[in-house]
Amino acid sequence: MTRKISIDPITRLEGHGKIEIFLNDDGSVHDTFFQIPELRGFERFVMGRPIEELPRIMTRICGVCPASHHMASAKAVDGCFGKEVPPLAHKLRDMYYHAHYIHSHIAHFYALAAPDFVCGPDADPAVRNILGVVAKVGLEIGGRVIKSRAQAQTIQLLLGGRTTHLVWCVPGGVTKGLTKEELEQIRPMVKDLFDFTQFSLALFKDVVLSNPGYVDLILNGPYTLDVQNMGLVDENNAPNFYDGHVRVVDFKGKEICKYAPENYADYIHEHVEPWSYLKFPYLRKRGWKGFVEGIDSSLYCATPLSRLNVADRMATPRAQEAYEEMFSILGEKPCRALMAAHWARLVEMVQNAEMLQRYCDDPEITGDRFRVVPKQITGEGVGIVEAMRGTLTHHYTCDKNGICTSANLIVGTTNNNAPIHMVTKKAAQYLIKPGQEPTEGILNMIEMAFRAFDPCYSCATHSLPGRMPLDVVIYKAGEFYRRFRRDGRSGSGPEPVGETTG
Amino acid sequence: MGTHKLQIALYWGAACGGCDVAVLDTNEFILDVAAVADIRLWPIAVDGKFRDIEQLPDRELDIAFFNGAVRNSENEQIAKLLREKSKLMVAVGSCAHLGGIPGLANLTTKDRILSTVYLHNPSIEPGNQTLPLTEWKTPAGDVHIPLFYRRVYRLKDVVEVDYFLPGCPPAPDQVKAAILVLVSGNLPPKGSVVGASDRAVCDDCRREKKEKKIKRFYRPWEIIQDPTQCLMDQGILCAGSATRSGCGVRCPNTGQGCRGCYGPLPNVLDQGAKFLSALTSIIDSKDPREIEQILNGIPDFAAIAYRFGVPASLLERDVRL
Amino acid sequence: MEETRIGVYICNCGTNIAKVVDCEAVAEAMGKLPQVTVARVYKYMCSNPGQDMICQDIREHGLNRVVVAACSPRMHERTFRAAVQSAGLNPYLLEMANIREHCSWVHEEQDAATAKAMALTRSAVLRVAKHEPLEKMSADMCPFTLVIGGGIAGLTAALELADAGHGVYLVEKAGQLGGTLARDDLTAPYLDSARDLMTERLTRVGQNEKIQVFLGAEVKKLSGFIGNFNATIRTAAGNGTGEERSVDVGSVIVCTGYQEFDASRITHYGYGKLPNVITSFEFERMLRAGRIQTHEGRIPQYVAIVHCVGSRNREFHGYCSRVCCMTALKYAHEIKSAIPGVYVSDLYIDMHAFGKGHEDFYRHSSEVKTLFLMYGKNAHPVIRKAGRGDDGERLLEVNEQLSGEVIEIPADLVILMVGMEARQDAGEVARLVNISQDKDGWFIESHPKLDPVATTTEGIFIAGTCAAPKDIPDSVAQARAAAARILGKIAKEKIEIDAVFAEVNEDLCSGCRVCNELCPYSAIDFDPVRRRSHINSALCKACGACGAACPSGAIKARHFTDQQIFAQIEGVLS
Amino acid sequence: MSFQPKIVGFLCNWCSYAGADLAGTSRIHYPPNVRVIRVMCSARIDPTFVLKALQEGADGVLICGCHPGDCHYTEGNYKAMRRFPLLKRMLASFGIEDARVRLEWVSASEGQRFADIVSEMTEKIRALGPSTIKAKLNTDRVER
Repeated sequence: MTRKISIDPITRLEGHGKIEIFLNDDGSVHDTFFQIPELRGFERFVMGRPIEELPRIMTRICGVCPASHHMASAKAVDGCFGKEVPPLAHKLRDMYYHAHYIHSHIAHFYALAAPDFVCGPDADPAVRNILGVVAKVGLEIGGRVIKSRAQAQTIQLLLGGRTTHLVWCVPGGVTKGLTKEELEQIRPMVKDLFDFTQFSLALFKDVVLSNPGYVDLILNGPYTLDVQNMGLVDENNAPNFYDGHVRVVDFKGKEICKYAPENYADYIHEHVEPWSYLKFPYLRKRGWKGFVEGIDSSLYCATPLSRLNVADRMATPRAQEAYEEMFSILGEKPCRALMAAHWARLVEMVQNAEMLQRYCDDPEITGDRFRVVPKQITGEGVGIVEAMRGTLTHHYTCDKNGICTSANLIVGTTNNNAPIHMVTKKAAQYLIKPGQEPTEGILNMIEMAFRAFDPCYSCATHSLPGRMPLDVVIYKAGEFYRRFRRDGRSGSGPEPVGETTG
Repeated sequence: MGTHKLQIALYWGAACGGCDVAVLDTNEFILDVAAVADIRLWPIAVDGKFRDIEQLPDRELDIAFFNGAVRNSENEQIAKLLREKSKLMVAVGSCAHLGGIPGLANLTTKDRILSTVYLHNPSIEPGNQTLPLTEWKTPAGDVHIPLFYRRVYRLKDVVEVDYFLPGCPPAPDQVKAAILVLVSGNLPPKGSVVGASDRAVCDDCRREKKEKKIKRFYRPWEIIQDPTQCLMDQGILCAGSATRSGCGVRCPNTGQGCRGCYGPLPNVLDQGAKFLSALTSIIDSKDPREIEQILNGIPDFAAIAYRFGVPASLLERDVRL
Repeated sequence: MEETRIGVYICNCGTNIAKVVDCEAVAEAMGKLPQVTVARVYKYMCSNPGQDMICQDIREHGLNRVVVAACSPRMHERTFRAAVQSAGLNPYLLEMANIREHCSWVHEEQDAATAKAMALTRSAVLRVAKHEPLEKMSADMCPFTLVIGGGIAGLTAALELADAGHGVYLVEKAGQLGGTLARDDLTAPYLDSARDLMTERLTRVGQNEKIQVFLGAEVKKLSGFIGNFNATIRTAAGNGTGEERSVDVGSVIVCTGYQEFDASRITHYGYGKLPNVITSFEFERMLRAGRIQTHEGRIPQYVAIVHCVGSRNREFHGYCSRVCCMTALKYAHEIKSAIPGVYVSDLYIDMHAFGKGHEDFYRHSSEVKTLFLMYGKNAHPVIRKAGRGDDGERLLEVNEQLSGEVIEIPADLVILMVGMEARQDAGEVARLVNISQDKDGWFIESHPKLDPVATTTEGIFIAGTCAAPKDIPDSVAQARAAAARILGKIAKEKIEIDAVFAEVNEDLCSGCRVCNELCPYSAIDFDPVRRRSHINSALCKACGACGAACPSGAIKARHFTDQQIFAQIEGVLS
Repeated sequence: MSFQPKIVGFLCNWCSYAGADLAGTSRIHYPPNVRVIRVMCSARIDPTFVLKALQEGADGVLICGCHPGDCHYTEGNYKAMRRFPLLKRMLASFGIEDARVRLEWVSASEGQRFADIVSEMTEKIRALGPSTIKAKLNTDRVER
């Protein structure tokens, strides 16, 4: 009779997540399941809707990265209208998207990831959160974090009229342009934000890299996975978040494929397991081989780290410096240490800030050619952008009246579904030793495994100011034996609830 | 633990997280809230918390903020549990208030959703016949996932709700306003909508409105709108006149018609029916054939009239479903 | 908030309702409904004892709502409103359920009819519970009247009002007054001269300074409401341009008259082709000219008069034109007195002689040897050219109904008795003054029997042949009736405005302006500064269009509120 | 006994209600399935009323107004004419059969026509069977 440990809940962006750990009698891990218990069915209920409405509907897949879905959807819809979009519209959308990246990366790094490093993975849970971070680094910096995130949101507001769930993109461009006045408001914020990205890199070095324990945890902990990498790149194979080709590179650095959005279905397929609502994408040409690592594995990650892994260079100079420094310290490229994703985020943020700078200096940016009335409905389109937490694909078809006849989605998190399932098991096997009882700290380190992937899982686990509730129940020979609880309340550590008779 | 502090819980059902981001977007205000309240649960506390929450005495929590629709058995169980343990239950955001975007699923069926997502799409594993199951036996043991319901429900369809904070997502300023009202102690009548106006979006929209007569409806991509004139006057569908204000006129100010996320006005039973009545009344034609033709400019009206509230409409769902 | 106490009263209407609907069962079921204090059945609710019963209950049981399940509210709503009012209840706290016209008279099956009667009554009970007391308002009554049409009816109405000392604007399209009567010679049955009737009217109108006559004029626009209309009168000057004049009036009398049926629409009498086949109006002209002759100028020896040309006939007009029979007899008389020895034959379907003195006139005509021949509705006389040796120029072949024989009669002159029809421009007039027309184009009265000169639009009256074919005495009677109605209102000086109208709750109005264009009476105006819409209750006619359209639920249609109608829906379905 | 449809009739006061009264005074018999609610004008009929009736369990809804061009309020019936087609399209999206909701013009003089419309509509809906809306909404409350 096996014992069962539930880490329940964790959540993903679209909903909730859950980890089941089954132990053998000797206390070693028998098996684990990472489950997504939620489905909403956007792919179906957008059918029959006017295709131009989809960018305004699909944003509701995710309220943390609505812009990713809005942009991917808008580009798929552009496809349905023969891609008639003026260049200025693409510039404005890309500009917006960089601001969105910065807002999201700040939230993730400071509120969600930093506590593990700034405070320490097994620090008192009561202080292991953003408040703890602020306490450590000082109120002034804390204030600066909040201000910077607010600035990134304000830039989006000025450009697209909304932050969460924007309605800005239409077939033929965007509904409003950028006025000179708005640009002048944005300019100083962009400068602040660039400085902030430099500050964040410095902070990461001080706090993390100066601590051998962390470096060891990142490089040699249970957090490595031998699977392939996916990311969107421009013609120079530099990361591009809004547009480009999807490049897949194996963990030894060899390019497996590089495809245009239109051809995604020739390269990616999705496997279904009966125990989760979330599908498991894999490289089509290699076929579904199960949850296995290795150079031949058909599984891949799509994380900030993956994006830098598949890139040959960054698109901007200061980002390039940060990129080179990161890989030289990590010692390998591609890097397989999932934790490095946190660092990669900060490197990406530099490129985001530099790109914003470029657009501010672009004389055309305040022009009025941001919108045309499309002349034709061509009926099919695929839109791919890099969501903060993975390559995001929207694929639509519509009839001659522009009514949606089909929609297919592969969202960022889905790409990482299999790797998360695997790394969780790996971490559990590494951390839960026969005969040892798992501590709260151990459970947190298991969470850290998937926290590396996605701000959404992370926000589940380092919420503000409370924390993710956790419940670990251990059964011995089918009988209740011992239990660790941690609820959302600040200040409560693990507390044994004592023996009961099964 | 501050015993005088308000005990607050937040939870999300079938939602996108945007409501939580709206809370984050109140920036420093969050710290003020943390100062006066213990946040006992974060939105994503799910059945792992069951035993903990069950062990709380009833009405131990002062306010439960629930965002998201009720799409599956887990959403409903937690809603019921939080209701039991909380003095006040607040439906936050369009999904909890009206069913929201997920509610559009009430115009199709569970079977169609499952078949589109898992069986018939361009990227599904060839020949796949597997569908997710609520219970699955593995060599290691049984694993479970919640039951995906036939249709979507509003929060108030499964538990008693004290207050509604509308919006997709609620405007951060309105989140502030509502929280201040609720913690202030002098509460509005039970069942009230908080953090919204009693007048329609038009009241706050600064576009010039003329006497309305419409000869043609345009789809958003068919016309470059004049940012100074009422969108309806230009033949662009805008639900602003049938929708509570409070959002800050976000969409019309961006050049897009309102889609009604703040829900119906106080005296209105069915938002979509009222919107329909208003916009058809101003059609400028007495010829049935011409009227039909003008209406062709509004395909799929049901999903526009009830973009955020199919489950809140009088009919609630496709009757064939 | 006082407790709601409803009295429900089910009328047997003799056996009209009771024979199909089990009224006792309905009363019993209603008695069980919450808020219902008493539920009674009575033989005739509209009778005095019936009304007294209600009033007594109101006092004794302190009822504050009343439901009467009986006939159509269009019949007796006023009656019962007055009744409850007399007992001190606001008249709008009454609701009727129509279990006669909509139930007992149209259903046979007892159980089904009773079930339906219960549903209708229940819905009235649920509705009345949501009723609110409403107060009537009042406005000034402008003593001036606009009379449209200067025929016998218009002239008479104008004189009636002017003689009472009130100003009249008399608008005539034609260049002179008199209308169609001015074209007639003598009048039936007393054979006095139409000229004399006319001159009397015309001179008196001419002399009365209270009457302002507009000739060759038209009413272009009419706005406002009873007691407070404003009319724009356009007079065509010689060169056709013409000037407009705006006048304030309290009431309008429409006396636009009729037009004659166009005989050429009927081919088989050869009108328009055969020179000696003429219409009654053409013959009338001969009479006034004083010489009856054929096209060739000969004195006819054989004259045939054919009735019901275009009347009482599915193809053209189904109705009887009412005056033709007597006019035909009048012609027989005038022809006989003008041409000694002339043969007059009168071809009729039925001889309608129902008016005062008409039957005597008919008998007298037969005594002076007019040949009456009855033809069948669907077998009209056939006109043929006479052969050599026949008398007269034409032969009319008639399948004579009384003798059952086919009879041929000679004729040098054939007179077609053409009937009256609604004027071509009747539609325009109807829209102008906002009244309705029936299927034949005649203006519809507010009630055919009880309110024949009023229309469904308060302050607008109709008189004479614009409402239906009628003879001079009836037209004159209607004109005086309309004038009397108006004099009554003028005497009161104030007019009551119905308490049922729409109103805007400005706390909910967002100024979207959806309602602005919807009001046919321009009762809704928009305040651009406060950005709110407002309804002028005096102009509002309570159609409720704005209430249904208001997307904010800010407009309330009083006495037809959403809540009241939802209650009814629930009632009929529960 | 065979299925007796419940049909809610919304009739304008001046033409259609008078027409129904005329059917009564002329003793023209028709099925007892329509329960009439009187409004002053077909323009008062808010689509909400129709949805409400269906939600409350009506098997059909009949809307009657004056013939076009003959409205007591000159143009009220055109408002009904404009609302109706979009309402029908919307009802179709909710799976409601075409025959359940009807708009007809009945004048004060058309008692026979009113009776014929009621008879015909009653037959059509009887053939369709009962509306399942109310039942299903009730089921939704207990079965997910």
